[in-house]
Amino acid sequence: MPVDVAAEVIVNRALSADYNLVALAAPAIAAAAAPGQFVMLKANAGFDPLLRRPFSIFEILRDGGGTPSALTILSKRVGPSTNLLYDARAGQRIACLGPIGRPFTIVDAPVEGWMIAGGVGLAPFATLAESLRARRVETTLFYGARRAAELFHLDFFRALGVALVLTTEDGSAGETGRVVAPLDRKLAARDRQAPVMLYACGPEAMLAATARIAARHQRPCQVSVERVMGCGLGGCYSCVVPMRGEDGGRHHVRSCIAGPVLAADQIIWD
Amino acid sequence: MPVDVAAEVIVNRALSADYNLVALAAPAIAAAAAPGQFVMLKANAGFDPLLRRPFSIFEILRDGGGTPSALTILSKRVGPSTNLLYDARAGQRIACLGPIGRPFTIVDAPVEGWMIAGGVGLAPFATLAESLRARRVETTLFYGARRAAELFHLDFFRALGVALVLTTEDGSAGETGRVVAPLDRKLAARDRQAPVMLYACGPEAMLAATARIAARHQRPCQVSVERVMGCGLGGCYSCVVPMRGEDGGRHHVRSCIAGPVLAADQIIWD
Amino acid sequence: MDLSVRIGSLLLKNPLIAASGCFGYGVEYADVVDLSSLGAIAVKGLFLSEREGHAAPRIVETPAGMLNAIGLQGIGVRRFVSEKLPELRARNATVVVNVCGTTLDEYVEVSRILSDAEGVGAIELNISCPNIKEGGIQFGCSLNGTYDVVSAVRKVTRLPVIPKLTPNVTDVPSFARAAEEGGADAVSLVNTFLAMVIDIETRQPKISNVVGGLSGPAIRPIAVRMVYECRQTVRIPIIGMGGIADARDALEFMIAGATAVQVGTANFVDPFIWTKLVDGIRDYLQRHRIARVSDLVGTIDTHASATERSGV
Amino acid sequence: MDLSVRIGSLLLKNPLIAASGCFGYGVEYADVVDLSSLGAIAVKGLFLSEREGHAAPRIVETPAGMLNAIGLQGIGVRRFVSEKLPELRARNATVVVNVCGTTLDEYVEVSRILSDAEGVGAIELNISCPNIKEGGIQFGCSLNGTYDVVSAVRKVTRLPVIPKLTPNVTDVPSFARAAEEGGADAVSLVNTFLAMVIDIETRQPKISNVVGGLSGPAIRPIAVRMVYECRQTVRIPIIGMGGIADARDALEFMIAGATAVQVGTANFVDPFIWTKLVDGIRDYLQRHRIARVSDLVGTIDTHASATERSGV
Ligand SMILES: Cc1cc2nc3c(=O)[nH]c(=O)nc-3n(C[C@H](O)[C@H](O)[C@H](O)COP(=O)(O)OP(=O)(O)OC[C@H]3O[C@@H](n4cnc5c(N)ncnc54)[C@H](O)[C@@H]3O)c2cc1C
Ligand SMILES: Cc1cc2nc3c(=O)[nH]c(=O)nc-3n(C[C@H](O)[C@H](O)[C@H](O)COP(=O)(O)OP(=O)(O)OC[C@H]3O[C@@H](n4cnc5c(N)ncnc54)[C@H](O)[C@@H]3O)c2cc1C
Ligand SMILES: Cc1cc2nc3c(=O)[nH]c(=O)nc-3n(C[C@H](O)[C@H](O)[C@H](O)COP(=O)(O)O)c2cc1C
Ligand SMILES: Cc1cc2nc3c(=O)[nH]c(=O)nc-3n(C[C@H](O)[C@H](O)[C@H](O)COP(=O)(O)O)c2cc1C
Ligand code: FES
Ligand code: FES
Repeated sequence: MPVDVAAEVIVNRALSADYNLVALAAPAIAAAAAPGQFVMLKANAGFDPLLRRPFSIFEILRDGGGTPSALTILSKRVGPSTNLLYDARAGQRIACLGPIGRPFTIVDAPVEGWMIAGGVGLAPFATLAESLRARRVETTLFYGARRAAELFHLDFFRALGVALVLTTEDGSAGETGRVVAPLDRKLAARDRQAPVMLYACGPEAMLAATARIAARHQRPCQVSVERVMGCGLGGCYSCVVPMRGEDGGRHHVRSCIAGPVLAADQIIWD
Repeated sequence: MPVDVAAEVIVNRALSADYNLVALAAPAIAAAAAPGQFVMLKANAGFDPLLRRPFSIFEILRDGGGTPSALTILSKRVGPSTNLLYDARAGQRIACLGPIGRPFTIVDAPVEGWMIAGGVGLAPFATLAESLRARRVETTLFYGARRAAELFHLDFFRALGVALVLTTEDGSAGETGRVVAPLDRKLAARDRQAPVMLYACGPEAMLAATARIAARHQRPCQVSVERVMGCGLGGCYSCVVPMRGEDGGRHHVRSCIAGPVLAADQIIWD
Repeated sequence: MDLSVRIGSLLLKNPLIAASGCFGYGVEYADVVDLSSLGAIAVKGLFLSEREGHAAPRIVETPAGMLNAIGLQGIGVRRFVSEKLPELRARNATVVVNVCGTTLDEYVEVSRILSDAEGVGAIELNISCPNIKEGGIQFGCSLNGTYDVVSAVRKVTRLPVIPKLTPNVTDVPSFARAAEEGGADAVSLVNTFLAMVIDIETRQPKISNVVGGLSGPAIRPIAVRMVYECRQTVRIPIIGMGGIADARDALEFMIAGATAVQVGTANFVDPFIWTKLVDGIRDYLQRHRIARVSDLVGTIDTHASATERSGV
Repeated sequence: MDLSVRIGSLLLKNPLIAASGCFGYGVEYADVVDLSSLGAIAVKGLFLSEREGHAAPRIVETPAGMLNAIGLQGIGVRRFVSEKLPELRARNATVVVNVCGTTLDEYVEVSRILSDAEGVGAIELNISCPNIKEGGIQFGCSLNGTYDVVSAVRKVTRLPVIPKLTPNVTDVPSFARAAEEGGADAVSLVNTFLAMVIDIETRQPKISNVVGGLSGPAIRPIAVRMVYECRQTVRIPIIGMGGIADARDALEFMIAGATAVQVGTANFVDPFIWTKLVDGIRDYLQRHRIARVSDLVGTIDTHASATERSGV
């Protein structure tokens, strides 16, 4: 049951020329959120831009007593709304509707959790990693970015005990190239009997590649998809993903309510 | 020759719940401006709101050496653009196009200058008073507002040696009622031979009443009119005022380029 | 204060209707909105059978608006009746069903099925969707087509029949008249404006269907004009829409001549808009000492303007 | 890099034209813009004689747009020729004159006078102004009317004849075709959309003429669609406009099929827009390694979309 909060910006930190991390005082949403869920934000009054935009809940911040008090958003500038988020000032209010969407299904040990993140696709994995590690699940983060300076929050994951496999396109950190390459290798090297759940978030091409790799190695895979979303609540049918139904037919599924987390092997990647 | 400056807000001071005074770093415009001229401002990027808005140049600020460095705007909140001006922060940039328009014609002593201001219609009179006083013209400001708290900058005018005749609608300062009442009385009491130039700015009804009074007392009167202005440069024909032409006919005159200061007796007040 | 309005035999507790295609089947919003608090809910357009609609991307934002080409994805009228209507009924929602067809017979058949179902308040005939090639708009862009669909559906149902008109024609009032003559109880207007956005980097259209329908505040002044014109032309009630984003906008449509209004795009921006709209309308009526919201309908005063005009 | 484009016999140094009614007679802008740097200037609509137009208020802002009902105030063609044209000529401006009429004869007569004058580059026939009762739109809303005006003016002038089409019709391409058949050298589109805004407090229209024409970014997606449709229909050049606010928008119109573009409302917001537009177009052509801006015209790629569609 999503709520709409005129959330105060507690702090906004630029992480690079494109990325920023903004903390929003939205305790009700923070308390209810599960890993993989998202919020619909609008950082301006008026019509320019008009619609809200979807953002994964990156972290849940807690007060001294451990009660959720705020959430953070990891945002990458690509257009008007993310520009507004980048420039947001402390004290400003941002309309924040959430939590929304179907979260990740969390596994239990001895299943391992392997997270595959491309760029800003890191966003849903901070809370997922916390949940997995709270259950003592062995967790690995495959994380690819353009360059070393765009690999964020590594210490956070290290502190949780998450194994890191890093790649950059320019080779400035980790392996050079795409993040799916080491994923493929590690899956190939892994004992067939040792269970792994794959979680992926990132550009569509990366998700499709991950889905192919998962299928090849016969591993279950949950992907968090990104579609342009008009409403986030199932009202507009803008956010559909073509999926194979039980009847074998092609169906357009609303990723805001049936997702954003979907089973990779049911998506029709064309 | 107007220029467009992305003027930095130097300071923005709220004068009341509705009025604010914002200083803009626009030296080129400040240096060129004459009393009665205005600027077209846009305090936001993007389309909401879309168009610029006209504002009188209130004051010219000068640096230590006396060189014009900035101008101020006296703004009253009535809608989206004036709201943005009210909330403007120091450092922010506001698009400022100017100076624009036909200024007041300044008189010389022994002609007296009587300025009649209604509410935010005070705006063009700070610079006019300076110009008149610089020529040692005896100057009076008839200034009406809703209440005492909305009579601004009185000390400024007093320091210049401007005589003040104040009215408020609620009687909280000066005479109770409209500003045209004392104007009418003082004109009636004045020697026909002693020349006076009237300058008026304020709500349309006040301007029309002033024009009637001026005509009755056979005094010349310059009024600064307010029309919705699309462009400020004569391009759109939105800002017209019906005036009597030399042929006696009714003509629609663009108040942005033929005005905003117009001869009261040529305007058709209907 | 009386907020109720009447559309044919249907009494709405207030003039606010969720616009078709912008509120799913209503049930999606049951968590955030008390569905019975709305005047009515116009559910997503339904054909006889299921449709998957167009590929994504289906929407793109435009200045103060959005373009959509969903392609009328839907579960078909029968599944709607069996899977969605019971919950809507249980939640006391007043339901307007947006009926689509590729042929006249399909409109009639879908309407017939709905007439036999329990819990349908009215039929809105979508003869104006700009996003599908076959059917729909071909009726909505022809006066005879409009008349034919309306009168055919009229014959098979006692429910109020409300054709939804397209704005993509020269003379909307003539279509309102054709609808009235065909026996419509009301007309809805406007559907979206056919429009397109091109990505200049790829030189491809930004939505997969190439063209789509423009909605949102951008179109409001055009929609208000069309409601106003139709109000001068027909006697049946008009349900006005197009860019309503707050109570003032809703009131503007009513003053122009709309008996009720629909809100689509703004519901995406603020799904909690409904109570704000009701409160805003209440507040206005109170300030203006108007007892019934229906007293406001069509009360636009063009007299002062005309006088000024003649003065020139 | 070649920015020039050709409209009939008229060569423009770049595809950017100041839209009629949004740039006065050009001379008003001589202080802020080098008039010769524009592709052309379309001056405010001219009748045979002077007109005072409507009373104020004449404009009102709307979401991402504005409504205007100026009523074609103007000094008449003869005063234009004697008082304005010499300065425009002296400043090396390429001048397109927007010609109005209440009768066919008036269009012909105004065009004849302009053909005899020195310094007119083309005639844009305003058969689409939504803001005057008599004339204009009555031609622009009838295929025969469009054909008749164009062919009559065609007979009296060697100047390029460019009828300006209204968007307030069902099928703009058919009007483009009527214009082409009448002998037009190009068509301009779009003029403004008929629209209205009501002040809910007074219940009066916000502009004195009750209805007015909507322009600005709000209408851009509709205008782009119309240009695209007309490009599929006629062979003569199209001059596209409607809400262009930056170089990207201008390029979008060209990719949709416009050979040149006009900018109106955005010039109000930023009278210095012209160099920014030229620079933006140059930059784009460079990035995309396109040598001539005219190579971009109508290069929209709908293929990918169609493929996706057929996949559904
Ligand atoms: C469930 C979900 C979670 C997301 N989480 C994050 C996040 O944590 N951090 C983050 O930076 N971004 C996230 N995104 C993407 C984010 O929503 C878009 O970057 C944002 O909408 C862009 O808005 P804009 O106004 O800045 O740019 P726009 O001009 O709206 O868009 C710029 C470009 O991004 C594309 N785009 C717009 N909306 C989306 C969208 N919803 N999905 C994919 N592409 C889009 C457009 O087609 C365009 O090409 C998420 C998207 C979804 C669907
Ligand atoms: C030459 C000139 C000088 C001005 N100087 C000042 C000044 O120094 N300080 C100040 O506060 N205001 C001044 N104004 C008025 C100011 O331009 C308007 O208050 C402003 O445009 C309102 O913009 P908005 O977006 O806040 O409200 P909007 O929503 O645009 O307008 C709110 C209301 O004000 C009316 N309005 C809008 N524009 C104008 C206009 N140009 N003239 C008159 N009424 C208008 C509208 O019709 C509406 O009723 C001046 C106007 C002119 C023409
Ligand atoms: C995403 C979307 C889907 C729509 N689907 C339908 C539909 O199925 N049937 C219909 O009659 N109108 C449909 N419409 C049109 C709306 O009902 C409404 O007429 C239009 O959006 C204008 O109102 P608005 O500006 O408040 O959105 C749709 C509009 C949008 C934005
Ligand atoms: C204030 C104003 C006056 C206009 N006057 C005319 C005119 O005289 N003749 C004409 O053909 N079009 C006129 N137009 C229409 C514009 O030329 C143009 O077609 C329209 O505004 C769309 O372009 P834009 O969105 O860039 O403004 C006028 C538009 C505006 C805003
Ligand atoms: S975003 Fe509206 S249905 Fe998914
Ligand atoms: S404001 Fe445009 S002509 Fe005066």
